[in-house]
Amino acid sequence: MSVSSEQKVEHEVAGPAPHAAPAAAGTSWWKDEAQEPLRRNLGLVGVLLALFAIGAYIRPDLYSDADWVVNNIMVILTQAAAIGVVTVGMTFVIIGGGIDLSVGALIALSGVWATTLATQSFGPVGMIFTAVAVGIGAGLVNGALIAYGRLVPFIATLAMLVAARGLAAQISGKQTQISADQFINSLATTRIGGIPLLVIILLVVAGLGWVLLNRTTFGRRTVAIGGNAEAARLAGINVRGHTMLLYALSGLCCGIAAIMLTSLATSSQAAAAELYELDAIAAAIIGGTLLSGGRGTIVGSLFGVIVFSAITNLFAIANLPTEVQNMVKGAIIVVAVLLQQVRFSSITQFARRHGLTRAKPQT
Amino acid sequence: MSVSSEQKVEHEVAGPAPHAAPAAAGTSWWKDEAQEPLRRNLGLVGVLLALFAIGAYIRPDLYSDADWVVNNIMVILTQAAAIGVVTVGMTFVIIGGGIDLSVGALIALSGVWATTLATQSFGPVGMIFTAVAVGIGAGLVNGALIAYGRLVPFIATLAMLVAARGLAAQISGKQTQISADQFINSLATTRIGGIPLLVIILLVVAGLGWVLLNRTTFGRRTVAIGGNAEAARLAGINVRGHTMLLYALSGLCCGIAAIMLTSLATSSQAAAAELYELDAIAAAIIGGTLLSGGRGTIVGSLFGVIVFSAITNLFAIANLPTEVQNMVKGAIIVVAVLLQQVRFSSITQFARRHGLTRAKPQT
Amino acid sequence: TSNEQTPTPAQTKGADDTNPNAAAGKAVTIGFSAPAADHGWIAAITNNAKAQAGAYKDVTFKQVEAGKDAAAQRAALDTLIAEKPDVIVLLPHDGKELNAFGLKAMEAGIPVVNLDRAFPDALAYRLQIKGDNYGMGVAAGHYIGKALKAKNVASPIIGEIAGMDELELTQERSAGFKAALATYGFAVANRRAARFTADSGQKEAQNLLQALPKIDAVWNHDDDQGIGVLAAITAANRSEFFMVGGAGSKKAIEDIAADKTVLKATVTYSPSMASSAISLARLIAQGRGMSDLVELQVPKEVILASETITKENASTYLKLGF
Amino acid sequence: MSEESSMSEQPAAAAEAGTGEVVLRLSGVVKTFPGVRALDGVELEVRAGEVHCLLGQNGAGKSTLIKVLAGVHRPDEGDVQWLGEQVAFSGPQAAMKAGIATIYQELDLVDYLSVAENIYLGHEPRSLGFVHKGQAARQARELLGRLGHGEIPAHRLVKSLPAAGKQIVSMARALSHSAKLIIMDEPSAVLAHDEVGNLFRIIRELTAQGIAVVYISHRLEEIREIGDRVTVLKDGRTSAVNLPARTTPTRDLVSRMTGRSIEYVFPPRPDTEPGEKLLEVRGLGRSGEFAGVDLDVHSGEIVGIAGLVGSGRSELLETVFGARQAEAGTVVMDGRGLPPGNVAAAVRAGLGMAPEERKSQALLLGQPIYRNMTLTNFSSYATAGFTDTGKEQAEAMRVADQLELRPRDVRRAVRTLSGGNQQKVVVGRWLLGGTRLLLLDEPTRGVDVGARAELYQVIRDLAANGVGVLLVSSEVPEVLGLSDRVLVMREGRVVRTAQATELSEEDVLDLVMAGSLTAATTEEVAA
Ligand SMILES: Nc1ncnc2c1ncn2[C@@H]1O[C@H](COP(=O)(O)OP(=O)(O)OP(=O)(O)O)[C@@H](O)[C@H]1O
Ligand SMILES: Nc1ncnc2c1ncn2[C@@H]1O[C@H](COP(=O)(O)OP(=O)(O)OP(=O)(O)O)[C@@H](O)[C@H]1O
Ligand SMILES: [Mg+2]
Ligand SMILES: [Mg+2]
Repeated sequence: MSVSSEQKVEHEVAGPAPHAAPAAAGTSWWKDEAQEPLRRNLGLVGVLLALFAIGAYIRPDLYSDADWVVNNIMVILTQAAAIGVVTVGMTFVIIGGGIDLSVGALIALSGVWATTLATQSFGPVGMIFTAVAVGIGAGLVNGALIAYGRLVPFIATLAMLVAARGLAAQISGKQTQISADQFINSLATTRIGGIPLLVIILLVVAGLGWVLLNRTTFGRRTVAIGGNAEAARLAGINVRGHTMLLYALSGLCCGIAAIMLTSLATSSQAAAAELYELDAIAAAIIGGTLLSGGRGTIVGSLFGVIVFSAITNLFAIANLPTEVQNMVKGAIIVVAVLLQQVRFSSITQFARRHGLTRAKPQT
Repeated sequence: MSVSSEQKVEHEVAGPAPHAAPAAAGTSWWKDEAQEPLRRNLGLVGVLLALFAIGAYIRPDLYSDADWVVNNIMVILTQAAAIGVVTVGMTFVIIGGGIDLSVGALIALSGVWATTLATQSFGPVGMIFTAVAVGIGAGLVNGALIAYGRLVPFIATLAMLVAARGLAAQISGKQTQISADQFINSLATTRIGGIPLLVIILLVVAGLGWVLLNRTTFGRRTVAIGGNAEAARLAGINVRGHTMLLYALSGLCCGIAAIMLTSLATSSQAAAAELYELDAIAAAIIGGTLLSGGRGTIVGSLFGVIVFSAITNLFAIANLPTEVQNMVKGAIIVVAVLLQQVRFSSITQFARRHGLTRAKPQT
Repeated sequence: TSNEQTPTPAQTKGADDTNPNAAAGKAVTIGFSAPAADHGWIAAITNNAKAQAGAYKDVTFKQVEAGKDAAAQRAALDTLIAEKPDVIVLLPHDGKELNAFGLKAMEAGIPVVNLDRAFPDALAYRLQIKGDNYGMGVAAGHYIGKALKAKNVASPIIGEIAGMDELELTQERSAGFKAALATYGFAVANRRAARFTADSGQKEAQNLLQALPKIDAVWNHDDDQGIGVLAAITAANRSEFFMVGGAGSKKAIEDIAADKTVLKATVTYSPSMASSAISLARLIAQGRGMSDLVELQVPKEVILASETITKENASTYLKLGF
Repeated sequence: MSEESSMSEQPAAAAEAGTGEVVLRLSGVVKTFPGVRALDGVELEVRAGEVHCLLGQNGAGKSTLIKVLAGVHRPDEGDVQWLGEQVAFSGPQAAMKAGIATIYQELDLVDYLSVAENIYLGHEPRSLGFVHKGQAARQARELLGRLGHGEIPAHRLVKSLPAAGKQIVSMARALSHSAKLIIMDEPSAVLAHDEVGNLFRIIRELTAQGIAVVYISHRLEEIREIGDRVTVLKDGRTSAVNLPARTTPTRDLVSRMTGRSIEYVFPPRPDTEPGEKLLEVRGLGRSGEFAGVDLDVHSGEIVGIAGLVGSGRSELLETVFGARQAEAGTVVMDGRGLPPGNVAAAVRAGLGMAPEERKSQALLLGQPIYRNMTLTNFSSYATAGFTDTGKEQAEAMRVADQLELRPRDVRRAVRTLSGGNQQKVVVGRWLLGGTRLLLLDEPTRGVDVGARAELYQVIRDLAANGVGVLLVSSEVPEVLGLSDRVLVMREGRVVRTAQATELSEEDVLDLVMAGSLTAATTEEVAA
């Protein structure tokens, strides 16, 4: 956007060596942007701590019970699990310069397809395979429409959203389909070393996502395509093929999330995962992913998801009426983002401008 | 997006006079560029005609009745009225490089605020004033968060969406508030010269929007800021102030739409105008507005809205079940966008490539 | 469906001395959860529950908001369990999706009263009290069928404006409607699904009227969205048909009594069931039965009959309108 | 040698270094864009181990030609022979595989990838899809070291580099392919003097290894220094091939490029004294960028700022203009102080700035030329808020004529213009409004010889009409030749202020590079 924080950052991050000589100085040639993600994540950690503090203030009885606190953290993470997996895929798509509005619908479609009686008869492997295959397939359709059909991602995935919800309703006959599979249902209740399996799945997916983004050519090329598609093309990268893969990846994440949600709800329905697309996009952006592409981190997205999950949890604990919840949630989102913008340099700048440290920078 | 239609256009739009000398050739090029919106709109008109034809094929009994057809067109336009007004505002915001996810929520908030018993006691003027003032006020908050708080528009308006729905629920006590005002309620039933008043309002708003965008300095600034905010800033344009105004404008449109919806439904509620944001954005994009800003037309947005409205209408006439509706709708969106990309030049190119007209261009 | 927020007194039952069940018992805590209300009926459910609990001195009422979907409600309920209520009254987003919660709470020894949206698993609840969605469709179908037969309409054109199509209750209502009409040899000519909101009702009704230039009867599932439906009908100047509503809002009952619109009847699906659920939950927690019944405990299932409100009986039902 | 026919079919026999065998031969290459025939039968012959220069006016088709070579565009007609075989590259990857590497005119880097990642984008050292980060960094460091910039850390984000640093990364990327032909499209445009020397050192190294280089530049003196043979393009056609780079008279080159003869000279300075003081800057500073800058600009005066890349000149200009917030000091225009960090106020006060990076800072690429030109003052043609595009176009047309913009049609999208013509649009913008003080940051970057002369004349005419000009340029002769007074900056400080006539190029370079600090600085500024 016009007045996005992006542009500003450039002007305000102060360089480490103010007056170093250019010749010797390579050092004064650049300004340090590497800490930017770190700063954002610290901001989000601050938000999480603040939420915790508020909870402890409202309900000292609960928060003084260590078991309860640990369990509550697990509840927060469990609730972040499915949307977190989707957000990992979404982060890739957005970094690659696109957007995927269809994730909620794809979860519903994958979930419904995986819980038809016919599919269930193939057992858990069949169900998981179906969910993942449906997700990838629909993702590939998205990718093909965008890369080869030249549709704007917003429109292509919006069309997919509508169509996939329709198809899911058609398949399920608009009924909630119960999962009779004990293995699938037990995923949500299993804990390994005290940590819910779903949380472990989230961490594994996020870990793989991190490796994929930061350590492989696929990830680095994703950044290149989102940051400068023309440069990527000139560097010989197959931009279209890569774009297909990005949406397929997002679809894969939806398939995984569908299984997780099915397990949690021991059922699936066409209306499931409503508005997950907005939540996932918001989590990614709050985590520092640039909506216009070319920049983003998996860790940030993860924090974004957890912040949203913690907010919901706090609301339940504070037992706010929904309407108040919504008003407060809007405010928290704004504050969370503003908090990330506070940085050391601006504090020092403020101090300097008000003469508090004037003597120093002139040295 | 990386593989958006944008970049392609550059390479593929063929000028009518391929061999004109570079000096003389400018003309054909810009003409072609200028025809781009026209071509898109023609594509949308094609879609409308196709929808009409399908309707006539399915229900010849209805479509053979001229009165019914005229009335049906009025119904389609009436249903496009409120969302159309919102889309005009949205088009400005998007052209200016932003996005407004809060429009549906602002309609609900404005509508609910305007129909409290207290407001209704001030009569229609009080109600209209309230709706518009609430819309503008909330829009200004959006604008301030984005322009001065440096929030990404997606996040700022998402926060507003959540908060405004909450506030609307709070105000209405989650009840459907009935409008007892005869004047307001009669807006929806009034026709002037056979044309529903709401449609006239839409046309007036769109007309004003067109003038504002194409003929005034405000419109020019909007296009400049969306095209390159930094360049606009360095050219001395007050980017922040203008951004505020853009969101206020969108809020104003929401206020107007709120009155229109209240009049149609003779009531208001916090859940009203569900997902209008997606519809408005989709309509604008289908109408040729660039999601990244800097380009767009009011006429295109209007066509976009009407296409969506006509689709819904056709579904009712064909009596499709909801799930089939959704699947078909997804497909129609894709086809509509693909249709816009078909252009004369590519047909001729195709012909040329296959030797059908090879002789000619060599002259 | 009005600008007032308090439930009508008739939707709660005060501690009236003549009723032995009303006598104070041991103090109990009732946990309550219903989906976020964005619509009159759900709002009335919550308000009624609250008001009914307030009528008992021996009841502590703990409400948790259930947020926007089943997942959010599950989260809210988890925190509720931590508070160890004596009984939980719960209107789930989706009965099947929250079945697992019901089992968990019952296993933890907390009786669960399912309000309106059934758990598939009988072990997941102690008491199920609900309206009859299928029966509601049946009632509407019979009213329309009888009325049309009485008018001797041979092959009537019947429209249906459903609620949110992705909800199972909508499917049940439509199924009942279809089945009842079939007994008269009638069928639905066009069915539109709205979103339980007035503006969506208006839009779908407008399209329905467009698709059916001549109609004999319409069933609209929900009186709240019916406000918009009626607005569309009035705006189109259509009056050749009659309409049946659903749920039984005050506005609808008033309109029926006034008989100035096409709305001639509505089939109830009363939010008063929330009040009853609280009363019965109290008895369950206190280990008491219903004084009018022989059994020493509250039964396992109560299904409200869907009643048909017409001009004739509107005055008696007006006090139950929400 | 081949000074006879400009359209000579027969390629000249070996020029000075033309001893290597022919690696690349183009004949009759045609490339049309909608409405424009960018290449209209181009001939080119490049030999191993030579530096083959491409000359031509802005829009002559140089960049288009090299994009054809790089596999970005497919030629509509004509033959491309590479290493003796006829080729048709299916894409950039194919050209790279064949051994052709390219440094494009517009920087083609990815901001949020590191230096090493940018260098190896598309051909990362990898196994099983995993990037060998360490190896990439090591190789990148080697390449950068070879380029004389080992101090650029390979792990930095490219976003944090200034333009010159990015150019070096682009060069490293081209070197990272073991190419037989390296194409450089105006590589020196964003480089300062010493950097260009460095670049030439690299080029000589390359050619010594038998690698052929195609070199594009608008600076004839560079062609003289590094080039072996020259091919001249004019309006998409080859107007001369294989001229000897060192010996062909300038007049000859220019006339083959432009069809007329232009002397590459600066307009004479007028005898009149500058008028009243317009701009007064005192003690201006921003931490880490520059500090304690005092300067004055009078009406009718051209003040030039010389300095190395990174000496803080752009930042100074942007701060004066209010595009950056001053942390210390004042900017006074016409005796009235300008609020810091407020561009709109500066523009109202009569300031205008042509920024350094045209694409990101100045242009609305998708919009017509005239709208880009009137961006600062379209409201002055408006009545009651209603724009008058007719008048805007007429005015823009006038300026387009003045600047020899090509094509002249001001309704074309700026995106379709060649790089140099885009630059003219940026400068042209400020010729329209009532600008009284013009800040120019590298105004002739990428502008061809002919237009450069025009531009100098335009700037001088502006001054003659009472406009004050503050000019930043990395080309020392330009600063000295065009300005009345010169400020030399080093490490964010003004180290010398003097009349242009008092300084020689060597003086300036000396000041800029070494540390011969003149004590007289501050007094002279005050004068
Ligand atoms: N993608 C394009 N679409 C349309 N026209 C183009 C495109 N690219 C280049 N042109 C046109 O082709 C002609 C040649 O442009 P080119 O960029 O090759 O010039 P150049 O010689 O590199 O100029 P400069 O020195 O200014 O960089 C110009 O008239 C330009 O407007
Ligand atoms: N993109 C950038 N990121 C970080 N720091 C920068 C950047 N550009 C410039 N700087 C810093 O600002 C100071 C001035 O640099 P700049 O290159 O703008 O000066 P200049 O004299 O205008 O040189 P140029 O010839 O490149 O315009 C330097 O100390 C440099 O460290
Ligand atoms: Mg060029
Ligand atoms: Mg500079």
